[in-house]
Amino acid sequence: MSIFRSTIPDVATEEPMVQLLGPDGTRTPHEQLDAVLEEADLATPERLRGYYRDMVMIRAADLEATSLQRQGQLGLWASALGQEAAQIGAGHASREQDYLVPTYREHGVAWARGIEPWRLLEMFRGVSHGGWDPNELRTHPYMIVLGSQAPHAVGYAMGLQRDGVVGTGDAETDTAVLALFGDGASSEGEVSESFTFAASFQAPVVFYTQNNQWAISVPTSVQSRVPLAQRSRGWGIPSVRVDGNDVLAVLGAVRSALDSARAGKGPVFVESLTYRMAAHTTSDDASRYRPAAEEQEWAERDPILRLRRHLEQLGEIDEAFVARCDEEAHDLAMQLHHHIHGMEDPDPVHMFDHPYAEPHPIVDAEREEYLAYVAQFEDEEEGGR
Amino acid sequence: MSIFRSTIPDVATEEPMVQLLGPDGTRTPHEQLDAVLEEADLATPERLRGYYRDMVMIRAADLEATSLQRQGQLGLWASALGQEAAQIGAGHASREQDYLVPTYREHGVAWARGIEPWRLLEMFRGVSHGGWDPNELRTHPYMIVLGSQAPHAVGYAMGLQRDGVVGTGDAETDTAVLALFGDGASSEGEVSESFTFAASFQAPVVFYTQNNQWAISVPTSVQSRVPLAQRSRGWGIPSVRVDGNDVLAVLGAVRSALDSARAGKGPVFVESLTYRMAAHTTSDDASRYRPAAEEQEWAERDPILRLRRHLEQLGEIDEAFVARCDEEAHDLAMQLHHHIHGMEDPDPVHMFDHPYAEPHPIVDAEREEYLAYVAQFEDEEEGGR
Amino acid sequence: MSTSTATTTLPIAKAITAGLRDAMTADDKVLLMGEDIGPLGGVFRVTDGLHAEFGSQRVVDTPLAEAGIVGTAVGLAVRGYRPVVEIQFDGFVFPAFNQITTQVAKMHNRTSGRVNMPLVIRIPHGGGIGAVEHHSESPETYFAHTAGLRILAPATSHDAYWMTRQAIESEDPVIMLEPKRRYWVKGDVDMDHRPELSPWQAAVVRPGTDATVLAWGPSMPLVLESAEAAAAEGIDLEVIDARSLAPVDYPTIADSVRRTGRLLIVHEASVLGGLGGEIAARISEQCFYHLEAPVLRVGGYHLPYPPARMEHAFLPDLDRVLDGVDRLLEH
Amino acid sequence: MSTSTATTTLPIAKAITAGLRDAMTADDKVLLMGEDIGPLGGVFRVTDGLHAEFGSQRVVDTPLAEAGIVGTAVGLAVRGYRPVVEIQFDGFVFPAFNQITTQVAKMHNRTSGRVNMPLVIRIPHGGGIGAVEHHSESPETYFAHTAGLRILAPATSHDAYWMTRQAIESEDPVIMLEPKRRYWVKGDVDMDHRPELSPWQAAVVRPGTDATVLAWGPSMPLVLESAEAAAAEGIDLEVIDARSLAPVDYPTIADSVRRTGRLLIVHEASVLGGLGGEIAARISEQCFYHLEAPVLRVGGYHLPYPPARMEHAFLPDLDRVLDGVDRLLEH
Ligand SMILES: Cc1ncc(C[n+]2csc(CCOP(=O)(O)OP(=O)(O)O)c2C)c(N)n1
Ligand SMILES: Cc1ncc(C[n+]2csc(CCOP(=O)(O)OP(=O)(O)O)c2C)c(N)n1
Ligand SMILES: [Mg+2]
Ligand SMILES: [Mg+2]
Repeated sequence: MSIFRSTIPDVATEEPMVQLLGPDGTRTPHEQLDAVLEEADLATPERLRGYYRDMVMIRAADLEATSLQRQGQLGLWASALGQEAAQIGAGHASREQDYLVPTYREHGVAWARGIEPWRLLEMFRGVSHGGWDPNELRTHPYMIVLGSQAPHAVGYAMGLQRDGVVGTGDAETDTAVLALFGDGASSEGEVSESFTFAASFQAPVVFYTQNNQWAISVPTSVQSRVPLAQRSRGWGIPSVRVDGNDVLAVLGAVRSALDSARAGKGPVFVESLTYRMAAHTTSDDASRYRPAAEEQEWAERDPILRLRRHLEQLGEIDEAFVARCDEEAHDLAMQLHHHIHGMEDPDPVHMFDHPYAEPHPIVDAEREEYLAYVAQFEDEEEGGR
Repeated sequence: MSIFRSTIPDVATEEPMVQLLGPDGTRTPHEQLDAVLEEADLATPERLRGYYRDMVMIRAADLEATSLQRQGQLGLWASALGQEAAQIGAGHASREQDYLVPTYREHGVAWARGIEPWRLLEMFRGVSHGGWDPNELRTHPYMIVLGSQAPHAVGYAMGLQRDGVVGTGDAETDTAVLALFGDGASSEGEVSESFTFAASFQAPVVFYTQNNQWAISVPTSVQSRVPLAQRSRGWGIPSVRVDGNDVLAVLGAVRSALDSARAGKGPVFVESLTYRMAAHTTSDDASRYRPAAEEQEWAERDPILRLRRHLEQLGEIDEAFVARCDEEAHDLAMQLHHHIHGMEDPDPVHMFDHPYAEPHPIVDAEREEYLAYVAQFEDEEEGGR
Repeated sequence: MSTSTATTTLPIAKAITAGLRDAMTADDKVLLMGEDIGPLGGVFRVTDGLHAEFGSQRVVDTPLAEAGIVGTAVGLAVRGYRPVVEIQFDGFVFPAFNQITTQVAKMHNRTSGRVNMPLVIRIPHGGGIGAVEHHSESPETYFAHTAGLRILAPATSHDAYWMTRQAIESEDPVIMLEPKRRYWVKGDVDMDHRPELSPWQAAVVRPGTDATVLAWGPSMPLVLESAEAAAAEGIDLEVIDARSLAPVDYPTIADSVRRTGRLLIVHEASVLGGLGGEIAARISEQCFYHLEAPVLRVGGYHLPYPPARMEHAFLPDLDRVLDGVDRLLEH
Repeated sequence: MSTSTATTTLPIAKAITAGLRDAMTADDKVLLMGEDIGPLGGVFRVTDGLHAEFGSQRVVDTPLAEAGIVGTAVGLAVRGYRPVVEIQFDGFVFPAFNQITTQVAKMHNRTSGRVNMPLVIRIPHGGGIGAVEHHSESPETYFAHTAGLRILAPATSHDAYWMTRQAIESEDPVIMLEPKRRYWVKGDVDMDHRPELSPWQAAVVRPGTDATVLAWGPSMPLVLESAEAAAAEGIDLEVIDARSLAPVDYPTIADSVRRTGRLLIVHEASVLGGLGGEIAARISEQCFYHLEAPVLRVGGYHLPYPPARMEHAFLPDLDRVLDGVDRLLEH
């Protein structure tokens, strides 16, 4: 026997996964999470239908975005297909006062936070670098430099501590941060440093990884040989792995984690096992690195299908509702389509609007220079014709 | 009960510590480590006396360096007082073919690797940024940007894998890397990324932290709320905490870890609990942040004293030997003193010697410019007087 | 209790301490973060006493990780705080470079102006203190090129106090380059009267007619001394303290150069690709018909900062500055 | 099997692939590391096929951590390997900035020349591809100021092939800035004959008499096109491809400017603090008595790189280059 200890006698490659809904929709009871869901009224049939509708809507928006990209309306699209439960669940698990810190593929989270999908598309169209007011919608901008947002989340949580809105016992007051990042991003040093800071200051932050099995072409096994959920335990940050295609497990676990953080018990880490059903982005060709069989396998675990089956088992869904959802989703897609097609390109002079909050002579001068330069052509045009 | 799991049921603040020599020198048997030490002949009375001598020597050199700094001969000195067992043990645990990657306070490790102490002092005097050939002495230069050396260690270990000198079963061939860093440095993202790479590639590297309780004025508890030894387990890297003031525990654990790495079993992490008896450096004033009582407490765990007591209990040391060691140590200190006092400042033109390995026109031109500029004054001096 | 009293004499380090203390007193959203800034008061003692005065929620000894320090400060700023971060030495800012470049500098722009980044990154900067590797760097060029950042480089106690206050008040992120080898040089500070000169303006600190010498931060005493030495030889130098390195105050510099016809720029950073190059390029353009000599530069060589026993030859000194002036006047 | 055959036509991306393949065949110490460079062949397919050909010990898909990638490459270099690292996009080099600046650049010097750093960092660089944030950066200035680094910026397939080989053969660390928006532009490559021109030299790619235009990498086709347009108006421009950005080949540039009396520098990076400033400063000094106009620059504004639908206004284009030429000739 070796003197060197691992998480569990010898390297732990097994990690239990919390699941409330089986692939066929069957509900498994779960003592702690059922209590959490019940207390927060998060699993009523009406709610469940709501989640179903949300997932259908966001999937339709996502598919429409892909087709808008094909039409040249977007420069790129990063599809979240297959991650709807992982995202809608996490989004709804947060309370309004919580602050969410997403990466760039959190369309379901954004939807649950009330961010209109076209605001996401703006970024991929290339008219803006981030389309909403983070403080108004309590959602950080989409972040592209992987891992960079994680310390922001911890810092925001440290601000909450200083504001006295942690551990007061008042549900409307107590606030936490949900920090999202992918399995690939988990390797960035800044994510590890975030664990260090969060643990050290016992900041009210929940780290949430959607382990969708891939970081572009690289499987999660390259980032970690053991289940990612274990990563944070080296900092004494408790963690759990949940089935990310099971909206109830996600909801329960993330809500429970946020409750714990809000109560002042420090950070928690949740790994959500899911699957990126589409290619990495519209620029990617997943067939170059992953077998169709794997995609097939996960198609059968489709999170929307699963919730629908569950609702069917409960007798809480009918054809009419399903059809209405599909219709609304279609309408949403059409709206998106028209909104984006009708979107005019911004006047480039706006690039000079916000590099600084306060006046800056170089920027001002360059702006003038730019305007004078552009005016030349207008003069020419007027003069010439 | 929470669904969130930690290393050990709930956050693990307890971690066993491997100890072979008690503070009073009493030997505790240890099944695995005794076997390791015996197989490698590392704990014979002669060897033990050797470690004792090494520790006495390096402490004397260290104290002399501090006084050289006070005399203005060194710009700074970072004393390793109190960490002699943690360093001499780790240094001797390595085999000649192993590659050591130190930080900037590894004087005992350097001694064990055969690096003359004056080469270390050169750096603190300000005549060189690193005084030896890393490949010749199989020891990386001292590194000051905390944590930056850790990925180098992993990369070197990846090179060993490619060279086929890992897991061959031949003791003279199989090679590993020992990567050293402090408790403070463990927070740097680059150290975490090193864990990720080492685990992913199962590189033959042993991470070795001397947790000397402080990072300048910041206690280890700010870097980690749980025992640091647990950090690596989140990557599935097995680890152990040893008593760093117990040269035998260090030797046994590090040798065992290196053996495991050399055998191709992947990385291991060893936390060595010790104490920085002096201030952080000669520029630091430890009384501003730590109580004298703590220093007292650790003085009683002095690693040199402990080994001497053990040798006394074995009846393997006598006054004559002790006196001879002291004398040799005194001689070493005197040599150092004279060597450093006699050291001439380098001609600054040497700063142009090695910025690039290949010719560089800007550097060449600036060198010429510099020489012409300096020549001006020589001309003036000649002309003027 | 505020330290603000009428004009007083303080070393630069203590003027910064006073600036921090007064800013913290004036606005309870101001907080300090960094390595060893708490009970120790920082390795240069700039935060000395503040931990005792304001407690560990406002003077935060962080884990040892620069990206984490700057990154959490970004989050705190989003939440409405005004974090002042200390990087222990110039050479240790690089682990935070991603946060500074892709996050701190861009967050306001990314959010179309909806989120401000009133964040200050204090960096003891420059060489000449006989230190070991990485403790004597001059990284201003990297930040000056990065849109979204501002840089202040105080050279006097008075500027040190007020720039600390003004950097903290700025809604934009500010890198404060503190002249570490001048930390203990004393000077007058008037804490009661806000300076009329904006922190973003350069100051003509010595009027002259024969040539303009521009410098900042740690090099200011040197160029002033050089001007005295030149005066003894009958050369009348105008000396400008750039004060702000981002943005650089070009009107003030150009105005001077139009009068003197000559410009020498002095900084510790490597000349090659250093900030002096940009200034030389702009002034050469703006003053093309006034320049009687090319803009010259005296600074570090294109080498890693050398070991301490050679640094005197790497750094600009009196003779090298005067040599530069001579070359300038030869034209 | 080597791809080396006589002159052939290849897009720039494939010329680099061929360069990598031939370097790997010639020296088994050469290995590639990066994100998605294995089975996927890199997001730009530059390493396409190499994983299949050389296996996962020599074409290594790493964990997603840039500091780790560059840092482990340093260790491999110490052990005698010649790692070629791919940074997926220019905007993602910053997490590795500490390793590049304090380690890669300084290791040879730190060890008094005892350890070489034959390490290549490949970065697809520049804008104009309609990408989202962080995918269009021009970070050359940061590296050009950092002593210990070299930078190559090929603009043609031939240079792409040979510079890849020569960067790998260099005993110093080389940053390879690959003109990403020109990756699929084809050009002739002669893989059989080593070019006579050193990679560290600039090339006069179009002789002319009225003014010199200097550019590199992705801007080369633009300035050549501009020269054609100017020729139509009777203006004869000399065009120089800088090729090496560290060191810049000043003799070639100065020689040209002494002949034409005018210099325009074009790059995508922000003009403010960009590499063009250093070049302008040096040429203004070296050619002071030959310049008939100040050195002018056309490049990015002092802004974070804008969203894709505005980038055409941020980037130099034909009209802005010609406008620069006009301003140059007005003097
Ligand atoms: C610092 C950094 N390096 C590289 C990239 C390029 N990149 C974009 S997404 C991606 C993979 C991310 O994988 P993961 O974190 O698992 O998220 P997922 O795409 O699966 O949602 C990479 C390498 C980046 N955006 N940022
Ligand atoms: C990246 C970086 N940040 C900050 C420093 C300044 N610094 C030097 S030593 C030190 C404390 C290191 O503590 P630890 O790692 O525990 O090692 P010890 O000094 O105790 O041996 C600090 C903050 C540095 N050298 N590098
Ligand atoms: Mg992923
Ligand atoms: Mg320590």
